[in-house]
Amino acid sequence: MKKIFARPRSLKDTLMHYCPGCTHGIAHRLIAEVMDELDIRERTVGVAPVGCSVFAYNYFDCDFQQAAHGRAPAVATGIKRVQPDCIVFAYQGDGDLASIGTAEIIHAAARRENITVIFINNAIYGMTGGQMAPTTLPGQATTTSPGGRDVENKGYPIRVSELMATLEGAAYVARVSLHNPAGIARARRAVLQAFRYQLEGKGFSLVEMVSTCPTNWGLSPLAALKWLEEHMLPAYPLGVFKDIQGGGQG
Amino acid sequence: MKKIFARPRSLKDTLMHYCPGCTHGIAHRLIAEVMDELDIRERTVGVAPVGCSVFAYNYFDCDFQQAAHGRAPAVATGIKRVQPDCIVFAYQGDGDLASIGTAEIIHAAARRENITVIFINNAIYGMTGGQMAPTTLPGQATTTSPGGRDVENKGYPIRVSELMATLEGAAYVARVSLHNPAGIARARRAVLQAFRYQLEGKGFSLVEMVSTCPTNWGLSPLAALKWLEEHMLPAYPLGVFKDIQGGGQG
Amino acid sequence: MKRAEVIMAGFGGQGVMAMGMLLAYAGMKEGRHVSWMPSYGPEMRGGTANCAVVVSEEPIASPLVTEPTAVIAMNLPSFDKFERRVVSQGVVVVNASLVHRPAVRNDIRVIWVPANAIALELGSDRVANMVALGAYVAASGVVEMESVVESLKGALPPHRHNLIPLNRQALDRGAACAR
Amino acid sequence: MKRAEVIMAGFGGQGVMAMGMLLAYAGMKEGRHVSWMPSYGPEMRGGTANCAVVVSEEPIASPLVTEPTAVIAMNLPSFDKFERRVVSQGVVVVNASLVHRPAVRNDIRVIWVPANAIALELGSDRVANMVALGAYVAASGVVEMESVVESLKGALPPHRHNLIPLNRQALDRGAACAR
Amino acid sequence: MSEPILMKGNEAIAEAAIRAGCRFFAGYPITPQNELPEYMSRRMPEVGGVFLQAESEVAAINMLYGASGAGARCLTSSSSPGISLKQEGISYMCGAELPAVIINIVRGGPGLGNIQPAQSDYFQATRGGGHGDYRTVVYGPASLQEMVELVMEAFDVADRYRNPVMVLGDGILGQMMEPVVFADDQVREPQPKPWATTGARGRERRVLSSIYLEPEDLDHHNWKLEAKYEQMRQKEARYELVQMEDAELCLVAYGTTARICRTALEKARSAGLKVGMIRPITLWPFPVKAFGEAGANLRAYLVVEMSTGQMVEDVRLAVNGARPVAFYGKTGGAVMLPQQVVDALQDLAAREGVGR
Amino acid sequence: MSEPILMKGNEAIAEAAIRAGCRFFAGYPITPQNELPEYMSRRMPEVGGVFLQAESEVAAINMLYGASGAGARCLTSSSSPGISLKQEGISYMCGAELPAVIINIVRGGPGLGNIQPAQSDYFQATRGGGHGDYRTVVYGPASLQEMVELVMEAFDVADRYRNPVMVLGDGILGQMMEPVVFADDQVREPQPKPWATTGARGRERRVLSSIYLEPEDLDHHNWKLEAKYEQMRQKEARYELVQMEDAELCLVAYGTTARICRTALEKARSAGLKVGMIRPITLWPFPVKAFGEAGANLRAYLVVEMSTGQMVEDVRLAVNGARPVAFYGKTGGAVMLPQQVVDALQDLAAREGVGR
Amino acid sequence: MPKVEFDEDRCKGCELCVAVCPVKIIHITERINRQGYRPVDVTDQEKCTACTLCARVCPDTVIEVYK
Amino acid sequence: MPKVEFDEDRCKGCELCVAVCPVKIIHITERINRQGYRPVDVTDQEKCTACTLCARVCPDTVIEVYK
Ligand SMILES: Cc1ncc(C[n+]2csc(CCOP(=O)(O)OP(=O)(O)O)c2C)c(N)n1
Ligand SMILES: Cc1ncc(C[n+]2csc(CCOP(=O)(O)OP(=O)(O)O)c2C)c(N)n1
Ligand code: SF4
Ligand code: SF4
Ligand code: SF4
Ligand code: SF4
Ligand code: SF4
Ligand code: SF4
Ligand SMILES: [Mg+2]
Ligand SMILES: [Mg+2]
Repeated sequence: MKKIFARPRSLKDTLMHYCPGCTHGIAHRLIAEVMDELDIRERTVGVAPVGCSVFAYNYFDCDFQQAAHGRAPAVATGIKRVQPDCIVFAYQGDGDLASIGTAEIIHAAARRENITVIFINNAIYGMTGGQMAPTTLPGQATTTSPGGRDVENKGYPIRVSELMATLEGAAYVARVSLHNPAGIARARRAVLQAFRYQLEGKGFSLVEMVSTCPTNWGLSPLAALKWLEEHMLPAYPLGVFKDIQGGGQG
Repeated sequence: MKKIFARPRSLKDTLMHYCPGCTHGIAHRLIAEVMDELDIRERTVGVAPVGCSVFAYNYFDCDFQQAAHGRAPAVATGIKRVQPDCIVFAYQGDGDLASIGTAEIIHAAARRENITVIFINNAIYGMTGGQMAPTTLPGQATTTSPGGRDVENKGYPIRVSELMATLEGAAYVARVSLHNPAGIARARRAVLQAFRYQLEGKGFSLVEMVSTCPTNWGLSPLAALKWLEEHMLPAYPLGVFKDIQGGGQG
Repeated sequence: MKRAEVIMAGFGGQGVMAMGMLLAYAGMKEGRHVSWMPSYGPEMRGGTANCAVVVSEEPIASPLVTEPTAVIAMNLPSFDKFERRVVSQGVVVVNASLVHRPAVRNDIRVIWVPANAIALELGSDRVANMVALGAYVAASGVVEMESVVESLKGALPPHRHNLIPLNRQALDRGAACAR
Repeated sequence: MKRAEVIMAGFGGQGVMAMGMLLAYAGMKEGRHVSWMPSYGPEMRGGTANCAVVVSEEPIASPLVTEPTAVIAMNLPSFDKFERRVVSQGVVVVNASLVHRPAVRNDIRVIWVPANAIALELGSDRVANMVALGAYVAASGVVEMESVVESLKGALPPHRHNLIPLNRQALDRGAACAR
Repeated sequence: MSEPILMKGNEAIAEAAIRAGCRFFAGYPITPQNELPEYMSRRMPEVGGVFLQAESEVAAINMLYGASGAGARCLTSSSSPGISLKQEGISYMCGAELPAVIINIVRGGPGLGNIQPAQSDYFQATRGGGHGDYRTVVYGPASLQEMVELVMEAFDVADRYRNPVMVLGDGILGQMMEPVVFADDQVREPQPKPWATTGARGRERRVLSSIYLEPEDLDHHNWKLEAKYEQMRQKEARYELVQMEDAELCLVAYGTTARICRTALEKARSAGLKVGMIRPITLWPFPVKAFGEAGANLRAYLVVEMSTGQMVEDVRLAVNGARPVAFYGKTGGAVMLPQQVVDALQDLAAREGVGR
Repeated sequence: MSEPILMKGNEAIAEAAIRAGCRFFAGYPITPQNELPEYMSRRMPEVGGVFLQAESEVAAINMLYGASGAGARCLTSSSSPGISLKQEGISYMCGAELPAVIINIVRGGPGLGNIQPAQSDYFQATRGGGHGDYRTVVYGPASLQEMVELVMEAFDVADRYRNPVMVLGDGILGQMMEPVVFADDQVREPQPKPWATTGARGRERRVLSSIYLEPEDLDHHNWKLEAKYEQMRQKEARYELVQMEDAELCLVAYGTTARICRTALEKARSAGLKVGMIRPITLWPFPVKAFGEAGANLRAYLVVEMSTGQMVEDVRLAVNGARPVAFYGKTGGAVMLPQQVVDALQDLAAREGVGR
Repeated sequence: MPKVEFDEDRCKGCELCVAVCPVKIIHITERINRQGYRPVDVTDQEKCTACTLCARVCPDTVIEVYK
Repeated sequence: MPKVEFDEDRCKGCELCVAVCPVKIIHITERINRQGYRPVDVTDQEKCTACTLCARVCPDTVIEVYK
């Protein structure tokens, strides 16, 4: 009898603090699987954001730094420039990356920083209890858009992958989704590609993962996946938005 | 004998502190002309950045606030929300808008803030003596890229208009140039359009003006205009990048 | 009754915060000084939540409760954590539906209330907290049961006032356990 | 010569900063304490620029010069601004090519040097600053002219050393004016 | 008089602000103050005001700059790391003389720290964490009722001096519920602001700025500001004295800590120690005067803070060597127990030979 | 010994850093410190180091967080408004115990102020403008040579304590030229850093963080940090005494102001006043000891600052009421003249009856 | 023979695996685990096809699959 | 008759107007103005076509044009 699916070596045994059904856990596992596959655990340095994944450093079995809110790309830049042989990745939520950290992510990409960013788009601020995020959908109710996001007053969602793809320094930008096994498989391939590009020195890579926050969406984990599929995917089309080795929106 | 070209009413008499041949002065005059044309001087509030145009408030004959470096869009937001009947514009350089103020400009646009931003892209930090800007061209020498901007280490220029055009909240985004009378005439039309949109409540508008900094480019004013034409225009194509009333890249 | 300092604890979702607020409302209605203080933060995520309520004749210096006069433990971790903190001769209301170990201390009054079971009997798992609260109010006499029921009107939004009878039943069933 | 505190001023582009640095270099070469302090900021843009140089036998407390022992005024605004600041019996070198008003004070030594005219004669407008410096060095004796020439080697990049003879000529022509 | 309402501290602040005429709020989520912006997001539209969730704390404070400059009474709130990010903006507002109220629901630091109650941003608040010579009035309320009253007053004080005012709470004050009363006569109307940039219709244009290029001008501006700060020192310092008449030992504490000390004071008195308390209500200006009023019996001070010791410097400055000043503190959300304060008092009594 | 070189202060700092083994610089342009990053942009590539022009001061300090955590000796520099923006980051670095050297070439504030020399960021530097209980050693050099030496030392001190160190200059120190000597034996090599995140090759993984969710843990962490700060207080305080033996009046000044006071001291002595000076070299820890050594003749202190009075508080704390402490200041780049200091001394002498 | 193993104490009862199992053999239990959740379990182990879908959607790496 | 007027003290001698004038009548002078620059002037006023190009490129609003 052979074990055909096991916990990845790069993930620690620790119980994760995420809510039941939260896709952060899936994203973690995918990264760890890719670290295993590329055999880079011993040279990887992760950067944890401020957000529900602030404790990501407890779950990966590699070196880690915990960054200030939104500044993970700057911290990752510092690490990578000093340790160019390390594989450096930042893990960020949508509040962290697309709101307070807008300047840092754009400039890390523009600078062609040879790092990988995993971006968890769950359309909400999970950690702080469900406030509106830059990625919150029009009409979506949150604790700071109680009547639903009203675009006249609160503006439109930011499409991070589309935005990042306009930057010459970005080598690889893809949007994937974690709502079903097929999506998860594609997500894994994107993470693999992103880390490969870093290994090959190709420059900045970003994988946006359309994710759920059952707790703050006020939905069961399964209902959340359904909501993701029905509401998020139309607004956040999946695909590769930038690939310096050819390919593009797809 | 009729005066067919006069100093606009909305500009004050004060001598401007800009270097000889600096296009900041032209940009100022265009804005003032549009203020005259739309008869909005008495309801306009300008926001000055930190950069060579920090003293813009000395030159326009309307209310003004001087903002912290990069934060003019946030300041303008505060003004506009409190005084929705005022016409609010921010005037920003490329260091101010595209570097330290990246988050503020993107979110003002995403929020569909009904303000107008005039963006002076002179590919350098003028005020502080010629350091590299996010818009500095590959190979361009500055005091912090003495060997010329090396894209491997210092990254690629950010194309602000292209970036902003990805945002749904932006109503009008255009790039114009100040290097000759025809360009200046087109620039004036773009400024007029931008302010018109604000008057009509259409949302965020931005006019990027490709400009010169003879002093820090180390060129005579005339040579600077030529350099703009030969080097900046290929990298920063002119045109309307977003127009919610139809039209687009053009 | 001079001063009650109560800790209410359970899993997130068991309604311990609401239970505490209701007690504070009731105390306020009776003209007493009251305070309510939640535990807050990431531990709410899945883990246990608790709040501290003080009801007193005198102004309340600190809203923090370190030596509770009573504890309502809605689950085992809460019972484990707070049993030892309660003052001697204090009251501990334990949710017997989820806690199956006996008390360790014998200088306290333990009231076993099968809160979830009773709530299910009444038709809604969600009023388990009211059952426990009823038991505590009856055992301590810190406020009148009527004040609690009155407070429900203020605490529930008008379109939920139809739930008041159910909540009242739950309170009463709990009270019965305390006798 | 115990202590020289000199202000050099002119339009941006007239080379007043370089002139000051050269004097400081020369002083350092002679083993004296020296400091050089520029005015800086937006007023450099088009407006006047100035720097302050102190050459002293003793450690220099403050590099700021409020009561200059000498002033080199390369244009009218500088002369206007600094003539009144110089100490009694102090030296003022004035660029006669650009300043056409007489001095107001009569307790100072004014040396009129047609610096631009001389520089043009020598073939380059750019050495007007050296002409003025030559006059000051000769008039004050604060450092040896040879030290200034020596310093040119350090101050100019090697591929500009061919300009040293021209600069020396300029210094000498200036010195001649001071006699 | 109005009915008491049971409210969370964060919500009470928001409601107080609205009743004080605040019509512009910009903030960014951070625990433990999230209920404040959340409340604003519901209430502001009801009163025709503006609620903005800014992209960051930096943006929020600069939105306030604009909004205040445009004449609105405005509020921002955050907690420690977010307040650090506002420092440049606060310095700008002081420089440009723009009123605003800034709430800091202090949490454990430094860095990310945790979200538990703390008082370790005292230096930042009272000394100005930003650059340049500037000051803001800083209130340190100890109950929700006091918080409501001080927040309302803060808007008046801010407008009066054209200067930001800060209110320091902590996780306990922000999260707890307590009955509060909003007296109807507390409602304030903003006064006209003849300096606001509202469009130069039929008047001279107005400019708001903090730049003074000439040293003499900036020096003059700074001494003008300093004169304003001196006015605040004279007029705005507030404090409460508790059982100081016969006190031999004096507790000094503010905010939540003062509540704990009040319990400790009772306990210590029961144990025979003659303890009193000075409770600063304004942390800046520090109520120096309170220390001048110390009775002849007084032997020593014990400063109690949820920090490693910050206000203790102000106490030492106020006492100026006249009596010993001791310190007891806990940090990072580890709130001290009344008994621990009593123990510290007893240690101090022993050291100073009090009660012997 | 090496030859003296005539250098601009900003460039001298950069060169000193490189000689101290600094191999990572991130910064953002701001006057009056631009020559520092500009020099670094040329020099770093020569020594195989990293020069980064960050997108903002916020990004720069967070790049340092990463780079320091990855084991490099690193430097950032800015001037007042930019330093305000770094406050959150500095607090994080203290929390995560990451060494770095931070240069503040102070300019006139508050707000945009101007670009002239000032000392009005003293509170921010010494009290921590960021949130939480933290401290950084702060040097206040008075000459380029001293600046060079202190910058080099700063890297050692930062590594020794795993804590950021700040150096306060001002527009004058940054812009002026003075001969400096780089002694060859001053070259430092960074020590191994067994906590740096360099990839967990054949060892346990390492984590750098400032979050301590449990109050007890954060309390413990804070007291551990406080113990480190106490070590610094014990070991790192530095000062210079000038003619204090017979002094009746004592000037207290640092940096550029101390140079002006030195001239003033000579003038005052010529005028018959027995004046000495305490020149703090570390602003934090403040050299309290220097004040304990005051001779019996000493009557009063005059603190001179380019601010409306900040260090004066530390002097008052150090003197603790033993003698009067007076203040004289100019702000916003309006540098005081030696004669103005002499006048202030004479006023003080008259008030205190000195020399009568 | 295919087999799925659940590390029960890691499970949070989110039911993502329940929904995704093509042969519908995973169900939520009445037990309460260390974390306070009701973990899942399999009924008919033998029906398992070792498709690993359950393991791939599980956010908490509860499941290992053998074949 | 077309006419251009220069507010000489505003001029910074940048020569943008010189380059753009289709009839090449603008030239730099030897004078030094209040600001320290050498301002421009017109030689043959009568050749001016009042095309306003000079005024439109002038960054310092030195020029007014009459017709
Ligand atoms: C400077 C600063 N501002 C705000 C916060 C509070 N904060 C913590 S996490 C967070 C946002 C979390 O949202 P997101 O990045 O989307 O991550 P998620 O929790 O949804 O995964 C915020 C605002 C902080 N810690 N620091
Ligand atoms: C917080 C802060 N950082 C840096 C500066 C210094 N600074 C002043 S202007 C400027 C950039 C100017 O460049 P740009 O925005 O391109 O305007 P330009 O002068 O080229 O028109 C900088 C970095 C500052 N004043 N404040
Ligand atoms: S709050 Fe949302 S994002 Fe955070 S752990 Fe829970 S479900 Fe996941
Ligand atoms: S420095 Fe450049 S941008 Fe600034 S005024 Fe001069 S030419 Fe214009
Ligand atoms: S491996 Fe496939 S068949 Fe087996 S339990 Fe999991 S989902 Fe069901
Ligand atoms: S997906 Fe994992 S955590 Fe969720 S119920 Fe299944 S085994 Fe448990
Ligand atoms: S108006 Fe036209 S023709 Fe006349 S001077 Fe100007 S550019 Fe020349
Ligand atoms: S363009 Fe204007 S400033 Fe330039 S030379 Fe002509 S008139 Fe003078
Ligand atoms: Mg999120
Ligand atoms: Mg620029």
